[in-house]
Amino acid sequence: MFFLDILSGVLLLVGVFFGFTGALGLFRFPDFFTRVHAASVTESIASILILTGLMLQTQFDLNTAKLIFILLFLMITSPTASHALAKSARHGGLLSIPESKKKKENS
Amino acid sequence: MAVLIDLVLLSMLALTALRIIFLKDLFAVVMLFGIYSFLSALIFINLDAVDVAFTEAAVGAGISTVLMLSTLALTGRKEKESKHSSILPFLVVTVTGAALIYGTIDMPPFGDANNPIHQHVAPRYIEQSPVEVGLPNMVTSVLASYRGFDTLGETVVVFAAMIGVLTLLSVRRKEDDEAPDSGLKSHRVLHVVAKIIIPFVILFALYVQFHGDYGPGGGFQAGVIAAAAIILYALVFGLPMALRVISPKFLQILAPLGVLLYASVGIYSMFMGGNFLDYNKLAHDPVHGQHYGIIIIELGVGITVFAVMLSIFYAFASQAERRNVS
Amino acid sequence: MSFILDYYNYWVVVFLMMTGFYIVISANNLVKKIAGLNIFQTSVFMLYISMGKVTGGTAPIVVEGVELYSNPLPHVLILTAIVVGVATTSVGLALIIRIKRAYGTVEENEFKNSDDAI
Amino acid sequence: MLEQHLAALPILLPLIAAPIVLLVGRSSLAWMVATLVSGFATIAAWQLLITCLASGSLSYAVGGWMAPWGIELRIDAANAFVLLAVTAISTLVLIYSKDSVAKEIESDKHLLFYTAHMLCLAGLSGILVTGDAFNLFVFLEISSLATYTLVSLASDRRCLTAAFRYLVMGTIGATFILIGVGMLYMKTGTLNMLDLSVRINLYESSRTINTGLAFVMVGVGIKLALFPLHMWLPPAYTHAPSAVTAFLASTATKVAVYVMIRFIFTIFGADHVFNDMGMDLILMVLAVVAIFKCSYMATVQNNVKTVLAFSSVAQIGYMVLGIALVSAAGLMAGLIHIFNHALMKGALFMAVGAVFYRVGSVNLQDFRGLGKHMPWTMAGFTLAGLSIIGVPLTVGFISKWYLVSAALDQGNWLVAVLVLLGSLLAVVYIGRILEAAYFQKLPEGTDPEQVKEVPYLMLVPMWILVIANLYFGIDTSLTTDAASAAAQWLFENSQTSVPQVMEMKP
Repeated sequence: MFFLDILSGVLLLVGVFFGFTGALGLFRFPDFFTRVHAASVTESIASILILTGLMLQTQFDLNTAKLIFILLFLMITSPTASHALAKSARHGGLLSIPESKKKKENS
Repeated sequence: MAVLIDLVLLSMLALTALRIIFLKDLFAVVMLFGIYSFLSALIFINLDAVDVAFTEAAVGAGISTVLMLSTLALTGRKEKESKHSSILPFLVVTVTGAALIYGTIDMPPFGDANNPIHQHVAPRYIEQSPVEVGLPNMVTSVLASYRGFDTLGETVVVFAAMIGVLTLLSVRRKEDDEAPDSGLKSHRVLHVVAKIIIPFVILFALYVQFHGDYGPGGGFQAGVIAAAAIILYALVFGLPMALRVISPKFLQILAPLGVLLYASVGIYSMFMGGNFLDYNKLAHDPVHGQHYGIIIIELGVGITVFAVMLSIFYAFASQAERRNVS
Repeated sequence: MSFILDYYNYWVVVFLMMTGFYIVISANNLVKKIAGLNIFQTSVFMLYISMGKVTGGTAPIVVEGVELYSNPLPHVLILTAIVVGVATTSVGLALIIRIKRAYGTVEENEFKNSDDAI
Repeated sequence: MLEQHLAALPILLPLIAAPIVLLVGRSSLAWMVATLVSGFATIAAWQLLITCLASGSLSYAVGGWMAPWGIELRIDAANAFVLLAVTAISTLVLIYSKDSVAKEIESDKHLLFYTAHMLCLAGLSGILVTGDAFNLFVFLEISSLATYTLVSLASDRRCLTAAFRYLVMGTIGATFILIGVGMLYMKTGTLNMLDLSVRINLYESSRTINTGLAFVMVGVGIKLALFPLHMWLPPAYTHAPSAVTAFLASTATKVAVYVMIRFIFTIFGADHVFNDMGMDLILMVLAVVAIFKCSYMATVQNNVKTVLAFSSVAQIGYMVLGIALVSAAGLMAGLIHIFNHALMKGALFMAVGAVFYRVGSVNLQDFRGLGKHMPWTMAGFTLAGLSIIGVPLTVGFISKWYLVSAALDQGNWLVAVLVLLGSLLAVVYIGRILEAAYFQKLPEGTDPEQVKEVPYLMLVPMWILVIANLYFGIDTSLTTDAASAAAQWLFENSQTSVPQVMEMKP
């Protein structure tokens, strides 16, 4: 069991690290699209790592199954949400920084 | 460790609340309010109130935020600068806060098992309810049986909210309006994902409804989740489609029926010789009677909450539609 | 130190309550008022849940081998209160939509001016 | 079976009727169901009052769980008395509302109106009957939500802002009550009112309990429109539909006064609240200021509904004054005034609603010449108005009489004089309206054919209340018996600190 605990600890720590970088990116990146990108990509990997780490902490019973379900749903919903956000922004006419620069030069 | 988590969460809450005061962008205010609700749900979990956390996440962060956003869509997202002074409110708040702090000094210490509230009344719920009511989840036992009258009142409050909202905003259903421009029409990905997810959400609602006796959950949470599934459908495929699936008229019949289902359990127990809502009289074995009673009233709560939440959403969303058309 | 550990939770909760209360009475925009009202109420819920906690206890769902449970009664009360809160919120927001339609604004001082006193 | 469940009936009947009313689908049918149910609730309340006068108090354990574990309904003379007033007024208002609502509210909202009315009645009865402090909060919210709905049903847009202000203030009040009850619960571990009073008395003095008391008082103060917290009331009463105003003005604030009495006398104990905390002085000052400030405000208003709304705040001052005198006689005067004021304001607002029905607005100048064209309505208004002033042979006189004599009992000359001076202001604001009605001509350009007497369904309930105003002003045995029994019961149990110690074994 000791080995599993270590592994789970490592997974959790790495997951937290990714979560943290995602939050940092959300604050530091210059425009909307890069921010969404930072948040969504790191969120996916962080949730995989953290939930796997948690699974290793269980007794491999019903709780593990529940965690697997949560992971599955997160894998489906969170990229979809990011996609919808970015697409709506695009439809709403929001431009990324290089594009708006180009537009400025053209006009 | 729990104290540390508690401290971190509480300071995040304080920051969120303070930020809200000074924000002028109402969209951000509402999003921060959603975050506030989620954070408090986390605190509730940390303080062992899993049922409450569940409800707060579903209601505070879910339904309330959705309703506020749809209001913002109609009222505009900027708060205007106002010149009136904020000294008087600040004074009122300081005095009230000082009174509360004064009151805390004599409070029983946080988390001490010898506090009066852990010594009186509650021990019976903890020790006897698994025997008397026969359910492992004490919160459900107390909610549905010992304080079942409160829960009836709660269901009626929800019903009253529907009456209020329907009085103020009427849902208009336009049959001839065939190709509505609402919904996220071009979002193919969303359509596919929503179609996959919605059945599972409804399944989960049923699980929460009937598993509430054994784990966190119950009629209220289940009703909100089921309503959320239909709300998701309405958001992705457009309100007219959702209105076609479940019509507002149907919901207006469903909601009172849920209340009546709850009350009829009480009336039935009166005919069986007990007091109102005395589930012991519902079957020969009192514990079985409790079981039947709780399942039926939770179903009543679930039905009412589902119908009410959905019709409130319909009412709000159809206002936005109306504005889009005009 | 133990004094602080015993009460810090209540103090923070009081601070949160007062923040919410301040938003309610000072905000000029009605939507913000309702958001403040919700924050106020949510903080009161935290007061109740805090008092139900027993250090070292677990959630009040019977598990074999666990003796110490937190108090279920405050949880029940707050479940009810949350529902009451959302009911009030929805009616309040519906009123705001109607006010917007009738007055064209949701800023308190603006529609106050557009009617006679009272 | 009915006797056994008598205590629960006043809540259950309207509570179950509310969803049924929504389901019946037709306005006239809904009206009939609502009126009948309200009538049955009145009969139940009457039975309860008789039972309580004969045998003290009744207790009903909902769900079969004994207090303090379950929720207990507890009825004594005090709440049975107020309950009778509330249910009776509700029935009369419902009879009255058939025509009034048809005129003032769009036809597709009639069902919602009757449902909301039933919910409001259920909430008010619940507040009165319950013996559990948290259950009281739940019913308070039912009645409040229904009230916001009812107020916002009017066609004037100003009802919306009035309802919103009411909603914000009401929710703040309810949340304050929630905080206060939470603090009591924290110190005692119980929510049952009797159990609370026993356990509060175990503490000599506790800051937490005192703060809890302060918060409950402020919260209830908002709900009953105690003087500086009354600002929500005049707009709400002015812009609500007439039938709604008639119902709310004569019940909602009265129930809040009852809650205050219950918290002071049953839960905290009069001794603690008044002697240790000095609340009597605060309440007395606020009450006296309310009487004068709001009576004065009433004299300068143009809208007659606003006049009566400010008058309501002033009259609440008299009730609170009775409580603040800290004697059984004062409490009795307060309780009598709760009942009597319900009769007066019910009749007055019904008369004003009748004027609105014919004339279409209720400003002072619209009352000109109505004495001739709507004789019955204005005669009713006059009699009820005299009652507000406190003319002998009306109930207003009885209230003032008991209040003044309670003040004199304590040698409190100042209060007695102030009460009488307050009545003079009532002469002014009622007099202005009567002057317009009887000594001025119908304004030019109004068709006299249009301005005629209202339908019987509106006149009859109004006149029942007017006659009740006179009857209870002459034969006071019922009101004084009930009120003095209630006051004695509350006061003695509150003095001896431990009412009936309940069996605490599981």
